[in-house]
Amino acid sequence: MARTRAPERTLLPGDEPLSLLRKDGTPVDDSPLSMPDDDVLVELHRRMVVGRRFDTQATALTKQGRLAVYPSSRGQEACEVGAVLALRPTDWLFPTYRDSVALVTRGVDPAETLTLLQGGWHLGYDPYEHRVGPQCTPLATNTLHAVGFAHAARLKGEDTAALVMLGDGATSEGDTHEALNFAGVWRAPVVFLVQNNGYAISVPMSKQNAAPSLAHKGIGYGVPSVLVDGNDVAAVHAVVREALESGGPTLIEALTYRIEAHTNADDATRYRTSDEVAAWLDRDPVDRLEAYLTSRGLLDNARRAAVAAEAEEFAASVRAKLNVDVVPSPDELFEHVYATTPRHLREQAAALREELA
Amino acid sequence: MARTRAPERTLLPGDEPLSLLRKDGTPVDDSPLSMPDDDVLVELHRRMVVGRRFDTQATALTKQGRLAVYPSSRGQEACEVGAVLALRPTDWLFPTYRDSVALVTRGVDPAETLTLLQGGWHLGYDPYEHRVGPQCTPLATNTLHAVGFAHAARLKGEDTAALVMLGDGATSEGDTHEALNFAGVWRAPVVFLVQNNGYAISVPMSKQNAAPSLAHKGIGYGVPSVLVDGNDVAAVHAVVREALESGGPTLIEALTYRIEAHTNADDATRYRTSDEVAAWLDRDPVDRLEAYLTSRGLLDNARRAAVAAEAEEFAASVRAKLNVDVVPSPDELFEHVYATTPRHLREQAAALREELA
Amino acid sequence: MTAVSEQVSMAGALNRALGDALADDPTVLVFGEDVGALGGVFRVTDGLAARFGEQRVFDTPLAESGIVGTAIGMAMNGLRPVVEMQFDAFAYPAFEQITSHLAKLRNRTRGRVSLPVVIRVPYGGGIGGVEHHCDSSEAYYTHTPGLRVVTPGTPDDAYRLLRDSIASPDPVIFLEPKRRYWAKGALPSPAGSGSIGFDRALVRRAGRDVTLIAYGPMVATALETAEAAAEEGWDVEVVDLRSLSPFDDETVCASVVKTGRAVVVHEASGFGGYGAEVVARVTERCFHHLHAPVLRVTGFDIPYPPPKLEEHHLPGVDRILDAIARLQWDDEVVGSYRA
Amino acid sequence: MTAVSEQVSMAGALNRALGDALADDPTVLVFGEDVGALGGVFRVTDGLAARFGEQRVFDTPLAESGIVGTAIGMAMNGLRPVVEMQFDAFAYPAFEQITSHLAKLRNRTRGRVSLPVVIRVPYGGGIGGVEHHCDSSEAYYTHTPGLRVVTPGTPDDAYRLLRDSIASPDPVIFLEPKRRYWAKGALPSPAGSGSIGFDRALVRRAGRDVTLIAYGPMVATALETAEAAAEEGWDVEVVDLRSLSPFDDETVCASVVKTGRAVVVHEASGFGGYGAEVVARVTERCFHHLHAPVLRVTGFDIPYPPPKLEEHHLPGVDRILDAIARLQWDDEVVGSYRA
Ligand SMILES: Cc1ncc(C[n+]2csc(CCOP(=O)(O)OP(=O)(O)O)c2C)c(N)n1
Ligand SMILES: Cc1ncc(C[n+]2csc(CCOP(=O)(O)OP(=O)(O)O)c2C)c(N)n1
Ligand SMILES: [Mg+2]
Ligand SMILES: [Mg+2]
Repeated sequence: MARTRAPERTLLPGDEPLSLLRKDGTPVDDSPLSMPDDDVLVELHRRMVVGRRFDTQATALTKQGRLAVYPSSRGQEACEVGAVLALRPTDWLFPTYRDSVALVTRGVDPAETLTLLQGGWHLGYDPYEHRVGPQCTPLATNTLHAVGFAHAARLKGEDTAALVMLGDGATSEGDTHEALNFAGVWRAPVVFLVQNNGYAISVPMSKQNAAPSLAHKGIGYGVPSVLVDGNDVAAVHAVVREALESGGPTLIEALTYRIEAHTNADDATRYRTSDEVAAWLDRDPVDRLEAYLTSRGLLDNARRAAVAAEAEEFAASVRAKLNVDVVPSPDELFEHVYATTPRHLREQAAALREELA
Repeated sequence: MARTRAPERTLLPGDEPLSLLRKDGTPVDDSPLSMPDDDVLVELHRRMVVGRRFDTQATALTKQGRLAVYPSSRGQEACEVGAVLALRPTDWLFPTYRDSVALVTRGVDPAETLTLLQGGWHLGYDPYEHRVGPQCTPLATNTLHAVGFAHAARLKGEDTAALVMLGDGATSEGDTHEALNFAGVWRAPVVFLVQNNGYAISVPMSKQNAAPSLAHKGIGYGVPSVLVDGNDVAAVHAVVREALESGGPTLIEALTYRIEAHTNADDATRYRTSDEVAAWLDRDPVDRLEAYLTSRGLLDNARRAAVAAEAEEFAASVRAKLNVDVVPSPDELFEHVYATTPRHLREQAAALREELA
Repeated sequence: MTAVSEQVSMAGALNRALGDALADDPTVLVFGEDVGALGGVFRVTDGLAARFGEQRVFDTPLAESGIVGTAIGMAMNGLRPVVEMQFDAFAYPAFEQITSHLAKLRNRTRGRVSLPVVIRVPYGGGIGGVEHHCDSSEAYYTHTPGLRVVTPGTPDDAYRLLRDSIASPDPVIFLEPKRRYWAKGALPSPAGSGSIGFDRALVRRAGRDVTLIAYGPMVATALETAEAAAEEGWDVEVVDLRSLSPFDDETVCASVVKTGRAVVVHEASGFGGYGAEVVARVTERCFHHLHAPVLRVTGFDIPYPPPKLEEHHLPGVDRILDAIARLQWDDEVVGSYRA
Repeated sequence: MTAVSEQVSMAGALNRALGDALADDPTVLVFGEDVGALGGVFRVTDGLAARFGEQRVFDTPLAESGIVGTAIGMAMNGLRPVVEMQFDAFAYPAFEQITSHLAKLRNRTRGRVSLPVVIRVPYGGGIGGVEHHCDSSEAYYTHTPGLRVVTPGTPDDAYRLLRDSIASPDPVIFLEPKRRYWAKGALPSPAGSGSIGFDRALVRRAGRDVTLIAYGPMVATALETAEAAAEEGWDVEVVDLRSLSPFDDETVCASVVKTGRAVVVHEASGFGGYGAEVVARVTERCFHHLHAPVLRVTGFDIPYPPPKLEEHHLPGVDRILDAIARLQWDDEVVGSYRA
């Protein structure tokens, strides 16, 4: 029986999450990770602040009925931003519904990012423009797309890695496991970033999985695995970058927390305490980086204000764009079901046009 | 975030498969397993010999057209017999298409065991009679049935464990992983016995999985895992018994080999060498136990002959039963689709009766 | 036990049915994603975990095949699981367990294994949901022998059908029209709870001229259409199928034979949809009584559209009236609608 | 390049089509369970791994959702995967990937993402296969907008349709009637390979009295029936649908308008089966030309039976003749067949 025996050492995560910055922003002494360059840290900060402002703006838009629904990633900015800024230009991102901040960080137009959640169409952006797959709602299904995409890149001789995002809950779906297995066997250049934010809607980790950590799944597929502090943007950036450059698959579990409810429609008080939320607010990823940057002299009040102003401006532009009511034409219903619209759909389109005339 | 942290030590298998008997039948010196009692060993031998004879008889029946198809478990008797004899009376077995020897070892009538493969009906035996689930063809789906069954037993306060059998290939299906995860979270009394016989039809392990071993999957679910020599019936019996009595889930990978082709319809020369087969014939599970029993004075020529005679007799009874051509009545087509046959099926039954009149 | 006059929403009626079933039968279990503390995303299981405990009403890991597969195992061991798929499209991961095992196991085992499992699926559109949250997947299930497929149109029927489903020895796909979750109605009196018959259709409104065949979310729409049609001089009979499989030929054909005209309505795409079966059956059985072909008013043959366009996709009163108008009232050549 | 007169089996024709597509287009990939060294359990991919190398023709881990899901990712990245599901029922684990992604992604992305994926599915019965190896699952796919569903009835069409499917920018469910794998026929000449049209039905036998609508495994049975019917004085026209979705209304209705009578035949269960759509469409469009209701001859509404009983389940010549006989030749009241 031929058996690829990868060395176990790299396949199991450590007992404690990797980190570079402590909760209070002081640097960890003997981290095996290397601290990103100063300019990267400064950029990570800027994007987290802008991302968070985008996120609160989107939540506000649900209240005004401009968005059908919005799943906030508040509290998860270190993952959303740290991972995306680790992508190389040729890499691809495969996000979920929760990763709107990742999308805008990647450069996707905020209005196009929100098209789905606004109810205008199922997807607003061109995946090929920014190398971002469609935001994926059926849980875990995007993991397989990422593996296929990355394997195809390898077959085509391209240096493209895929970064796929998923939640703690999504790791329970069969597709996640099939994807890890295919990635392991093919040694596909895919990074699985599990944002373990503590809950799958209302279901806590204790009812989701009994492993020592979700990163302990990797060894079962021969996929190297890392556990990282998901509120430490420097650490997330470092591990994702290393994984993307490794040329093979990696499973990363980032420990973080969803500060808001599952979506604006959810009532989180039904399943968790405000104390728990408060404890996590105390581990805020933006505060942490700010403390470090300030101590390093990389952030002062002027810069802070400038970034805040940029975030406000961004939010204003989002509001402006979303307040324009774009209703797609009913004709679009029948387009792109097939490459060429077949006769029965042309007939149905004609009937609808007549009805609306 | 609440997190059940099971101790890692028990969750990872050892580097080498556990065993009690070496290839040549000499006992392993410092095995952590305890050797089954002499009477159990003698019984394991008898059942393996009878099981193997049943298996060759079934293969022969395909040549005579008495069976539609037969997937042989020749070479895997240590798993089929060792695991089944470890079951306690209240335990349940959830077998696959390959586990006919396990079924007859459990006491299922051989003709009823072969009803499926003979083409007479989808299942010949009453699952409740011998506590044996239907032989399962859609790969890995039975793992979930076993978990649900075992969890229900727990809820009902019954001391029933479930033993589910699956192949190396089936571990790649999403259902296997969902089952391990549910079992881990529920601490359900289920034993997953993966008979790693080297191939999923033609696909070798190297294309199926890149983990150090399949037993390394367990830790990702908090499920204790064991790697065992699947041609060492004493060891298989010991680990399965221990797992069944543990009251929680266990993943066992038994390393063995499928001596015959996938089924009688398969041509194994297309994907493997005869040298490989020969090497495994040299590790025969029956020979191994015989050597040990002989050295211990538990097996002599008379006993050997008696067991062989019993096996012949059993084979003869199988032949006799299978040579009776039982064709089910066409009326049965419409029965048991629902608990009570609805009108449209009664009409269809009537139409067919008229047609055949 | 519920009084006949109390007004409850369909979600409330379903909650009541689950609670009563859990109370009446200790083998009933309720599980799925978020059905415990949260009470389900539509609150259908609200309060049940607190009332019956975590052993009987519980959250599972997030895995639909796992939910259905373990439900099958539990049913084999004598329990009656009622599981929830969070939304229609999220039942697809369980398709193999449903099709290859849940539907077939009784037949495969010659009746030795009974699987009294209920799979609750909030289905259909009309609530402004984003993609994958509005599928009408009934045709996948109704084409699978061994499954019962039912869907209520009113709160009282929701209660009745769910109780009947949980009591049924057969596996049931229980489709809940999510856009009707909040519509109110009376609950049946306990005595009347079994009176309709589990697999019988119901004439919701008697009429002479044309039969409107509807189910689930379209029952209310059909009744509205009947009122509108009355103004145009058509006396419309509305049949609520309730049980999509098995199909109640008797009730439906009696109506069509009487009226001589029929329209079947559903939200799902028309092509290969459930309505095709209704057309085919009714035509086979009532051909010589038909003055016009049985027409279908259905969703278009497209993926479910985004919220801003769903109003155009979903059959409404006008579109149904339009179909009625094309039923050859003066025996001219039939037009083909949305062909 | 193949000569027009060469006789090959359908499996051989499919093998040829795959080989030619792999040779013509470097973006074509073939993968699945056992398609490499073994050449597939039906030998349809025989020799391809050796000829094109392990990069282009390869075995995957045993996971159907994984196969389809990774194929989607590969297609997003510019490749044209042709994947095999080993048997019909073993495609069900991939149902979510097929339904929620493969079928919808073009529409969801407003045409920006094209998924030229072909899923080959050996389907149907008639080979004495045990349970789960004989399902006719076409109705699940044909009801899913965005998928093309095709099935060949002859070796030459197998070649042509598979080449067309691989060339198609749309995802295609390619249903291979496994009981016809070994039937021989001529391959099309290269020049004629595109001449039928990818989504056109084909009149396989002209006739005046009644239209027999068939596809896949039933095409041969329909032609046999037509010969037998001729002896009874009926001149039967046989239409081979080829493309189940989209449906070729034009060809089918032209035939039915001409004959005034029609029977649709398939192996799958009748209830909610594909035949219902055919009946409904044809009836909607040709009502006033019909002398009798369009009848269906299908498998019973039961799980696929064991080998020893499958002959009773599968539509055969006699049962089809019987249906033809019930087409109101002297305008008596229609009987309901297998209703
Ligand atoms: C296949 C599937 N099942 C169920 C759902 C409904 N659903 C949407 S989000 C969600 C919870 C996901 O939790 P997690 O993966 O932890 O991601 P998070 O929302 O926390 O980011 C559920 C159950 C879905 N989208 N897809
Ligand atoms: C879901 C599913 N996919 C595919 C198959 C077809 N199939 C039957 S056996 C087999 C190989 C199984 O290999 P393994 O799990 O190692 O078990 P073994 O046959 O070696 O005992 C395959 C692919 C199936 N039965 N079910
Ligand atoms: Mg989460
Ligand atoms: Mg194997």
